[in-house]
Amino acid sequence: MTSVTPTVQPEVHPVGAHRAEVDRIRDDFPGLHQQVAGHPLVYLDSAATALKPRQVLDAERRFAELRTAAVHRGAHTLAATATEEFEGARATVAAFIGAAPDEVVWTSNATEAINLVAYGFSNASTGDRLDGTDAFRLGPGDEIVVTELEHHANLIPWQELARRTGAALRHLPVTEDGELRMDLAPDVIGSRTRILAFSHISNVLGSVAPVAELVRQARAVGAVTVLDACQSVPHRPVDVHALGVDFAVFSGHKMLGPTGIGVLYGRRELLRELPPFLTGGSMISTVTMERAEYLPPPHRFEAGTQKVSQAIALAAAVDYLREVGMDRIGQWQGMLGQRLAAGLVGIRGVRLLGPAPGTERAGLASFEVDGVHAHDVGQFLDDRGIAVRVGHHCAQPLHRRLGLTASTRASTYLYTTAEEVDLVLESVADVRPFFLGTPR
Amino acid sequence: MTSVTPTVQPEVHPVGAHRAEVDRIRDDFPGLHQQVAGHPLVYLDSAATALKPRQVLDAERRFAELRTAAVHRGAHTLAATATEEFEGARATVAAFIGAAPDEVVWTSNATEAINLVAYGFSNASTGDRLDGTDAFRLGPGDEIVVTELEHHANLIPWQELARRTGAALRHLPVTEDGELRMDLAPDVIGSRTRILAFSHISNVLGSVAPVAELVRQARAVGAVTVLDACQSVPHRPVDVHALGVDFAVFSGHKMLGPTGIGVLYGRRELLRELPPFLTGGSMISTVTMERAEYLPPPHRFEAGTQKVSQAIALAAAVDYLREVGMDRIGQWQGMLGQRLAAGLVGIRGVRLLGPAPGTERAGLASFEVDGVHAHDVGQFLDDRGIAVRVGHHCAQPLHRRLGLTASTRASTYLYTTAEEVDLVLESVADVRPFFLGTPR
Amino acid sequence: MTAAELGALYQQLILDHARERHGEGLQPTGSVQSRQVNPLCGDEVTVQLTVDPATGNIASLHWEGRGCAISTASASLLADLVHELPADELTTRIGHFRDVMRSRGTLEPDEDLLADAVALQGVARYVARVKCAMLPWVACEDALRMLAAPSAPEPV
Amino acid sequence: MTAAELGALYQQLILDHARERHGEGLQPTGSVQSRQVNPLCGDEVTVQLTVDPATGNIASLHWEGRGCAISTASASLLADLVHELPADELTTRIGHFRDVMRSRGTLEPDEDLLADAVALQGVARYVARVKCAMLPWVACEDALRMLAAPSAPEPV
Ligand SMILES: Cc1ncc(COP(=O)(O)O)c(C=O)c1O
Ligand SMILES: Cc1ncc(COP(=O)(O)O)c(C=O)c1O
Ligand code: FES
Ligand code: FES
Repeated sequence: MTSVTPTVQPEVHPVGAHRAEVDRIRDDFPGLHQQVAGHPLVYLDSAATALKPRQVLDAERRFAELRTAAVHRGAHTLAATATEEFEGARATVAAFIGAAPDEVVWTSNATEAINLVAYGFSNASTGDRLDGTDAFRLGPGDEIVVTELEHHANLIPWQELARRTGAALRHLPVTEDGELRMDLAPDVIGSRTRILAFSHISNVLGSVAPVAELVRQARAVGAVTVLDACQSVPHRPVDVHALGVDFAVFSGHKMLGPTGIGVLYGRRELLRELPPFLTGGSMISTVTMERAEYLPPPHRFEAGTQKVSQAIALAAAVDYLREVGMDRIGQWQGMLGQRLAAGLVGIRGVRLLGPAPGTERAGLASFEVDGVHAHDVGQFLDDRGIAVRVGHHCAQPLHRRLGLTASTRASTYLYTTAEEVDLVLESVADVRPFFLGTPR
Repeated sequence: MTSVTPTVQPEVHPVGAHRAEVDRIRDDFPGLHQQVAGHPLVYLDSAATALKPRQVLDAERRFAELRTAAVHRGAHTLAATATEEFEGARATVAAFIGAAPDEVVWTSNATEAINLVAYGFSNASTGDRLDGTDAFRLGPGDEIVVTELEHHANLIPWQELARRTGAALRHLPVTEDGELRMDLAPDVIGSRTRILAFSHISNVLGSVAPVAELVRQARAVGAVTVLDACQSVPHRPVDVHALGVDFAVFSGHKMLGPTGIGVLYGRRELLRELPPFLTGGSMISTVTMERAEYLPPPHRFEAGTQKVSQAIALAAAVDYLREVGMDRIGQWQGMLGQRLAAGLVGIRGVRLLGPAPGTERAGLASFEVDGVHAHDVGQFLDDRGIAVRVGHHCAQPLHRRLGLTASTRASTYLYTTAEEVDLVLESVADVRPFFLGTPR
Repeated sequence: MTAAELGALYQQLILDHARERHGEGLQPTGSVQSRQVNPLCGDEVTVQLTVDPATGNIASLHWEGRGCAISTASASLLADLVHELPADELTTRIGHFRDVMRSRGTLEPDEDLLADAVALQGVARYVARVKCAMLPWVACEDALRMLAAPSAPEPV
Repeated sequence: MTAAELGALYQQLILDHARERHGEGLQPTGSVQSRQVNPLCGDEVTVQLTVDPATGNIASLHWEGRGCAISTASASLLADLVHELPADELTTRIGHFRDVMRSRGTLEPDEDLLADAVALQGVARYVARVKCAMLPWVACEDALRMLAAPSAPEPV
């Protein structure tokens, strides 16, 4: 595989030293030890959703078996225990991102968390709600700013908020290579900007946003910042207070946790002012037929029976990640990302998207194979047991900007080995020969 | 225990015949076989949340272990299999309630399902959305009608919808005994009524609404009906098409399924017209920076990574319930409800809420113990291993109407035995002697 | 919780105070009052303090409310405790009571400070009921704060 | 899927048609055309039919689009199939192709009806790719419907 030898050498990144630890980690993931198409599974789709370790599955099951009880609603022993464990899970997840427990709201995924903030703004802006919500009142003349590389989850809720309130949606463009046009930021972010929503790490490019600089510019104009941390919180240490963002969102299923749970972080002062989104039981203090009074955060935002066993399982996932160490996970994945990028640029007819090898990137890489549709690339790799993601990865505008409708993405996690990365590189090198009959 | 002997006799309801089957069922529920306060757990809080059988926990775990993959997003084998199982789960749940698969939308609980409908209405009524949504456009002069016995989940979202759109919220009152004032229905439901939202079965009283009559009146004035089926779908056969309602909601965790999943049923013609609620990935066809085009139902309403393993587990719960048979479950619980009601009215100083013994009621009963606060009643029962629910059960207006701030509720499920019912009756009879020193 | 423990929670003294309530009923002449709601159950209590004009000490505590045996007994026991205490001293004692309640049963109450209210110590092991016992004490603390200078109540 | 199966999906004939596409490029003179989008991937194809004025049969099929090897090969194979077929006959054959595609591999295609397009039979076992193969056929079916009387397209 001469054409795909990674330019990043084992000497520089000590593969061997980590290997024993990664093997130990892999033992914890039953999903890794299955066969696909007669091959051992090579799971390179962790940016879509991560595999789950035994420890998380055990915690979830133990809770679901024995602790079944509505939290915050029962006086009996089971309910009291469930409530304590549920709030304990909140504290665990809050500590993981450097937040206070009452700054953490459970949602069903990151998408819902962004919608919660967007609807909070529109609920402050429509109808007769009046008290304490000036910070969130939007109308014509106001502007919401996103970037051109956003996941649909961090774009469409803002389009809809703009539609509902009459505010305008603007965006910070990217170059045709996918780089944020930070030079244009001062033009786009201005005195009319009320919200600046952006991804910490692009799920397509693996590039990292200049959070400090964007937060600085948003603060300078008094805009609220919303960080899509879906691809950062699972993969590297993130401290929301240190970053200085107002809101941040991420999903449990991308960080070893179960589906059905996500997190909204909100800075305490802002969360206190944000009107409720979903309404119903357990988020109220007093209810008459005419009106309801709402609890303080976080409970104001958690209507109805909560994702209890999912919250417990997510806390177990966080415990697992902390035990391994987010610093190490971040380093390890940075190395895998470099290995991917370096390998891909060495393959004939392959276009690497996002940062060039050697430039900071997360543990993932997307690419185009000239003359072969991404779905065919994915099918070809699947035949070798390699699971990658193909399509627009919920980022159609970015793909359009890159001149593509679809790409192929390989993404890693703490259980990914360098050998697996090499295997996908090797296989990608075989794609054009197979479909186009070109030489390797 | 002379004072609490149920007036419903074993001859009438063949306790013995069912007992062997219930024992077999109980073996499937690990949660039943635990000790609380040194006593075997007597779980009489199933109306809040149900215990889960092995079969459901196994299905969820198997899926989470091996099938981890984002559905509707991946081309690889794991993703294709996950997608098939996920849509299979939808078909299973749809068939369970007599609906078509594309009439079933996953939500995180029943509360969110009601919010989805309410926000659908307001999204059709605010901003510049114009196409095809006349059916959902609300404004001043329009009326939303609920009943006075609703759970907060079926009240506050409508209050907020009224606030956002300028529509008025009205309600069908109940008598001081909690009976729906059907005599007033023709006054309350009229030509201005656009939405009629009501519970199938009251979670406090166990009474059953005259669905056919309410649907008839709503249809006569062209109002959309929303059925809160949280306490019916888990406990008796429900066919949404036969009932003729436009929307219906229920929660997985009350029917042997996991937390974190709920269901919205919507009549196909209406669901097609309803604007989206949560927006983001997987619910769109085409996205530009300016606007998005949305998929048809049900996917239009399922933004972001879905509650996949929860949907699989809920389908397993439905399989379990079907295997036992919803008819039998309904009969069995009706009998337990009667036994509870009859027993409670026989206890000195206890006021039974809702239908008198002999009148139709679900398998639950709420009551007041004269002179003893509900939380003290609950604590007393907990000391004997009996888990009941105390408080307003998310129905403050109903409690206010009944002259109470709180009550105690015992609720049963397919795993509840007549002996457990007798045990709670026995213990309730001891409450006033303990707290007030009164004779039994 | 075994039956023995139920007795530890609902000591006879608590059951007695829940039935025979001391200080129940507000006075037309009180100095300050504070109403507090228990968010867990919606129950509430209004506590009224009367200052002895001669000594500046707390002359009496009256209350009115709705709640469980724990919260009513707690109000009644508190009413017995306050008589002729200086405001500062009462504040200190409330602080001690809070510490005991939050200790999950690890902190022994000081009978010199709490008198009969030590009977409430069993509550500390029932996290869900701690707010019941605290409710009147929080209202009292808030009223004391008003005596010093009117300000916002602290959360229960 | 083993390597052997990958070959069953991407038969050499399919790879050839994906590269050397028959009928690609729309004509200025076509009789009717229909554009269809694959909702799973966003790819699309526009199919154009030309009617032979003498016989009333389908003279030719041209297409233009964007898609994977399966969908482009499928369009190319379909272009080879239509020549001088009566519209009814073509509709029947499309129906048979759909049945094969939906059969999950249980229905053998009839080579008399589908000619070289039988090479697509391997797709039937890949549920996620069935829409790829169907896409041009659905567009063709829709165009045929327009020939009869203009109406709304059926979903893929
Ligand atoms: C009648 C009724 N409606 C709505 C709900 C709300 O359900 P959930 O909390 O699962 O959203 C419940 C249960 O709590 C209920 O009993
Ligand atoms: C950057 C980014 N934002 C948002 C999301 C949406 O997350 P979810 O689908 O869990 O809501 C994802 C993942 O799909 C993502 O990668
Ligand atoms: S239960 Fe309300 S104060 Fe104790
Ligand atoms: S992947 Fe788009 S048509 Fe095949």
